[in-house]
Amino acid sequence: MNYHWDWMFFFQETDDGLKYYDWILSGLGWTTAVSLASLAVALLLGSVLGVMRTTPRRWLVGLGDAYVDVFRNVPLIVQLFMWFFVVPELVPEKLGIWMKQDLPYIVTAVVGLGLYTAARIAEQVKAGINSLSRGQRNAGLALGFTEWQTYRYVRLPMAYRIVLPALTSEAMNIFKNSAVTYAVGILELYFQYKQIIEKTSQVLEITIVVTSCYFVLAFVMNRLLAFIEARTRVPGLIVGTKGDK
Amino acid sequence: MIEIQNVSKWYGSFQVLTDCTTRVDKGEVVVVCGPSGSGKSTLIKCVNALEPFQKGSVVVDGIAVEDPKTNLPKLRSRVGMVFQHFELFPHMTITDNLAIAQVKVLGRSRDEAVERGLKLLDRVGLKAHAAKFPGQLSGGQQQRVAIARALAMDPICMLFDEPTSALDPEMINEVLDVMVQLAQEGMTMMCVTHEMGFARKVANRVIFMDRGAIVEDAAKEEFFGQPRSERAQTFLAKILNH
Amino acid sequence: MIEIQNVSKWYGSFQVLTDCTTRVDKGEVVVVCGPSGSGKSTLIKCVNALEPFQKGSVVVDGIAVEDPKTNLPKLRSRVGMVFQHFELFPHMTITDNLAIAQVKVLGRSRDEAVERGLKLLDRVGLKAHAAKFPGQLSGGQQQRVAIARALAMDPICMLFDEPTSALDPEMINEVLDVMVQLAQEGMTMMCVTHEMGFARKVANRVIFMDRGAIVEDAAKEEFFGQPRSERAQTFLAKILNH
Amino acid sequence: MSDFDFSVIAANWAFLAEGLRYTLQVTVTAMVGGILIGTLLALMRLGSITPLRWFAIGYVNVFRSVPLVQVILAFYLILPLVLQMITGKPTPIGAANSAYFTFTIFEAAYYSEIMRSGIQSIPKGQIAAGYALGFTYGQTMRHVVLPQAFRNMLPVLLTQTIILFQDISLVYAIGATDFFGAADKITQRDLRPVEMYTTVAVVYFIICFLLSRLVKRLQTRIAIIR
Amino acid sequence: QLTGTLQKIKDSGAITVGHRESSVPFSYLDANQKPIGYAMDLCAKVVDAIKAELKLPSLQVNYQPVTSQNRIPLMQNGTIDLECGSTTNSVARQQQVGFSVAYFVTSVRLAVRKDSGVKDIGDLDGKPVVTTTGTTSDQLIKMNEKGKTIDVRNIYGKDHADSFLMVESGRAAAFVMDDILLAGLIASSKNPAGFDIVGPSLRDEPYAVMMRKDDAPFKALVDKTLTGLMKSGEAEKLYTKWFMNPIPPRNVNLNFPMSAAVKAAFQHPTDKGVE
Ligand SMILES: Nc1ncnc2c1ncn2[C@@H]1O[C@H](COP(=O)(O)OP(=O)(O)OP(=O)(O)O)[C@@H](O)[C@H]1O
Ligand SMILES: Nc1ncnc2c1ncn2[C@@H]1O[C@H](COP(=O)(O)OP(=O)(O)OP(=O)(O)O)[C@@H](O)[C@H]1O
Ligand SMILES: [Mg+2]
Ligand SMILES: [Mg+2]
Repeated sequence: MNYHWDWMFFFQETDDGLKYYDWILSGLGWTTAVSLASLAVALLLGSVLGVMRTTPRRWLVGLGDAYVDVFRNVPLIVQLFMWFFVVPELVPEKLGIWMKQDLPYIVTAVVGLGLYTAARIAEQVKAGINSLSRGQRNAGLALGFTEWQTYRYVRLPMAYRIVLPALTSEAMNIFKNSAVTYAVGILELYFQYKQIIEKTSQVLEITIVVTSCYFVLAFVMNRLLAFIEARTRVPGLIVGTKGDK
Repeated sequence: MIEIQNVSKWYGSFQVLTDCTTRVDKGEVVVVCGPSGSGKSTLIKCVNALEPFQKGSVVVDGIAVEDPKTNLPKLRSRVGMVFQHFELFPHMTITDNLAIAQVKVLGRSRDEAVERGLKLLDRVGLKAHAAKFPGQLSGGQQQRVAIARALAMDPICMLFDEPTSALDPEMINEVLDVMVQLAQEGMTMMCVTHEMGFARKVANRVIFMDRGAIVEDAAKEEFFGQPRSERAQTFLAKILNH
Repeated sequence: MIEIQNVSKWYGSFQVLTDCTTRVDKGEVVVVCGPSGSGKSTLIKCVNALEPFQKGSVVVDGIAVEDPKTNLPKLRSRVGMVFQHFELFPHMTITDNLAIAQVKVLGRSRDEAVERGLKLLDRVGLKAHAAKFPGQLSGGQQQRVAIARALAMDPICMLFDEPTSALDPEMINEVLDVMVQLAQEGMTMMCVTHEMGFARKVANRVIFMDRGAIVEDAAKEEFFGQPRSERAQTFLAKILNH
Repeated sequence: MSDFDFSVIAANWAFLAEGLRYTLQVTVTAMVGGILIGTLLALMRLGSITPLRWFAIGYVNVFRSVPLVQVILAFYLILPLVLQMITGKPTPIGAANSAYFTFTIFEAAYYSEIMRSGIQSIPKGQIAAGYALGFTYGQTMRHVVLPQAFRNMLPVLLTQTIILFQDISLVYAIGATDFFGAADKITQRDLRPVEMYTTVAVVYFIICFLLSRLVKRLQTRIAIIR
Repeated sequence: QLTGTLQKIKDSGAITVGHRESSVPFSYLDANQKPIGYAMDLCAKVVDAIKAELKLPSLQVNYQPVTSQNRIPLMQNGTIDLECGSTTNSVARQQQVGFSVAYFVTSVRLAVRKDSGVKDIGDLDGKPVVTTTGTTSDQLIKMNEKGKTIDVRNIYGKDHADSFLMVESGRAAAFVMDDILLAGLIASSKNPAGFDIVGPSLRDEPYAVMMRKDDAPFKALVDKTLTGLMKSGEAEKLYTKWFMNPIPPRNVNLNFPMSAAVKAAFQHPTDKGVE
């Protein structure tokens, strides 16, 4: 293969006065910001939905199920496109114009990625709660807890511990999935990747570097959650698998 | 104290309880036995409305549990319950297991709740384990903690659902001893159990259930002397003869 | 038939078996009892090398199981084993549960294997259930199938690891009856169990274990008459007195 | 944008159908191949041979940490080079073929994690029972553990397959024409993005929704057998 | 003695032509998913010349779709031998691959909605301007931002259709891109009369056939063929066919008369790349 290797181009100056490695760093920053913000949205909403789907209320369960069905069954990129291009046309005109002109793009990206991931987290939270014996809820109720208190003090703390390994993969996934938000104009790592390829054509070097960046992000997330897992481990209790190692 | 009147319950078209009627008076100890799947657990859970039922009524201390206006959490907090699988909260220390409901439900201060919890823990002989987690205790110890947890709420009566059937044979007695003591102190108790030794020792009455119905409801002496129904006879023969 | 000599076993630095020595002769029935965690299951699993051990030797029918040259699958196929939780294969019908090892291990034809399996199923009183899956049977029925499955391999001896302790009280006897019959027909048996009624009826010897060591190894009469060690005395008192 | 113009869908339905066929083909291939390789990896990871275990751990962790779209691109570029080294002459394999390979290899990492937890969820007693009957390790896995692990995990495997089905859309990165790629290409040429994406969303939803209902049905059936 | 690509083609008896799938009218798929376009027609002539040169009348021609991201690696690893699309010949790219003489020259300009009131770069101050990620045009915004003192907000579309939609839906005031691509987008839109291409040329970019680097005999053959077509007037006929007439699949007419830059490129063929 007659490929022209050039690792030094990362230190070349670009038109905007920055160096290429600055582009990568800035992309890395946006990727992290979008991912963490989406993760927060997804955890919050996913937990609420997950809890809803385990309550005895039929309509809450139905609502939660419908949400998961819709948001899990359409590819992320299509969902983002819907939020960006289709939704502003469907809402009242004033709101639509505001969404198009004043709403920062990162909000759309975070909402899109967050809502998409929330469906998956809702599945896991539900599975975690359901994997607890029914007796745990009964024990809480028998002590006089309200339904909500059984969630707050008894079921959720255990459910989170149980699904932490699954949440770890989801948190790693969100970094990878954030690559799709370039489609709605976020200048994150994958955007910079494409941009640098276009400008320099040093495809292999940049692919290696960007891949490593994603790898490191996912790895850091993995270690962070492994740390949380270790910190929240209950003495004497063996729960599920011991996470990834 | 507990009045169960004509209670019937269905899962879909499957009837689990058929027209059950009985009562437990203040200070009485009633043992419920019967084959697996006969509805014992379901019946006892109807008492504190952990299971809803479609027909009949259950009155606890003058309050009808099936009444939609009843404050169920409050009612339940006054009825202690002990489960087959202990159901301690695995992520809390023993102390927290004992204290949390006192604080969150009865509104006691944490100090007060811990003090009361530790007193009861001492009573079941486990004071030394207060800082441990449930997973670090044996089954028998966990079940004694579960009893202490229920007692910490100062219940007016106690429900037991096969409290010893998940235990190693050696540990059964340490739990039964606590229950016997409780009975002797005059606690109102309704116990699902197959421990006929326990029934012989402290029960006032024995209820025998089969296929969702109360087949026998007799004084202890009567039941062990000569059960009326054939089904109860064979059942007794089976569980006593080995 | 089974000779266990100075067997010791460690999990890391934790010693689970300490210098265990005993033997089971042809036609003998030996009951193993002792508190939870004392190493009963571990010891019995050493007999067919389901658990490796670091010191000592176990000889079954003249073959040393710890010898690396021993063909373990072959040896195991000649030793029947019954587990606490039945361990039927839930994805196969009862017939397949009975036949598969005969076909895959002993190389019997499927017809032959099914025929032999059904004969034994009949013997444990479950012929009518041949086409069902394990999940459709009660615990007692499953355990009887498990015994039939082991017998179908024409074992030279049988190992039981608490075969009745996961069963509802009502079902214990239906399993014990099968075991008693087996013992009376002269099968060599080593049983971990707390069913002292069974031990009284058919055991030749009783072994009592505590903390990984064999504390008592005595003829039945001797054991029930007056166990030597204090630990065995308190244990017996605990499990008999309720 | 009230004036939706769906004629573009009608005019190009054959192209879209062709893309959908390709998507389904890659999905099925990667599912079957991925589960096979994934099961092998899971066995390696749970086995006692240290080098194989490390290989499996590395394999799974690497592929699970990297965005799929990059893996697709990298494999597409590197695979011909590897083949060239083996065969000694340039061996272009094409985007469409490369996707079969890439997805199988990539999804194997995910399926292997599922199979691993499936295998681990089988009670130890089942394995002991297999050995006690005289089964060898291979026979115990083959007749006792894997059939149960597979059954228990079938819903999860299918759920992963639904994700796989959606992820095939990422082959646009190498220009292969799957369902999404076909839609994208028509959009670029004929410029009806809103109509096109709405249609795509509906089609994906219908297919995935039906699949997930199938998963639910299976789940209840498996619960009954257990 | 043959070398390089010619040798490879002779040995394998086949040539692989890389093409785009939606670069109207250079290289795109028709209703039957066959690659067609102005660049494809030119390349067909090049292939004919190769057949003649190698005396291989039955040379097998394979078509391979490429994207703006993968076209260069695919050229380098031997998947494709010739790329006929809308690839800008730039100095940076010449590090990796070779280019023929230019067969088209595009100018980077602005597409705007007629009702937006934007007539020139100066009107863009403080407004959002869209360009497509991964294409060369966005460099120009940056350069112009620096040069002129106008301050635009850069936004990015995933691809040309997305970017155009941003203008169409009012998210962006203008779309900065190669004028010919803008013309194609406008012609295909629901309301072609609603858009304009405005402003001066921000830069001229030559489109050329891409091939492997440092392969002089092959490049000579390609250049000779293309130059011949330009000199003979055949290239102009092809231009008229694709740029001034209705084209498949929807019979849209781009109506894009030959610019001075293209005329110059035909008169004095050159393979010089832009900076
Ligand atoms: N959620 C449910 N849906 C349908 N049937 C149920 C449900 N819960 C219990 N049942 C059925 O109701 C019957 C009574 O159950 P219950 O648990 O009260 O029996 P039990 O007497 O306590 O038995 P055990 O001794 O096994 O605890 C059983 O046949 C059981 O299968
Ligand atoms: N895999 C293991 N790793 C570490 N310790 C173990 C392991 N398996 C068993 N043990 C320990 O070995 C000891 C003996 O266990 P074993 O299962 O033989 O006891 P047992 O007498 O059969 O008890 P039980 O009546 O509860 O079945 C126990 O203390 C147990 O905790
Ligand atoms: Mg019960
Ligand atoms: Mg044991």
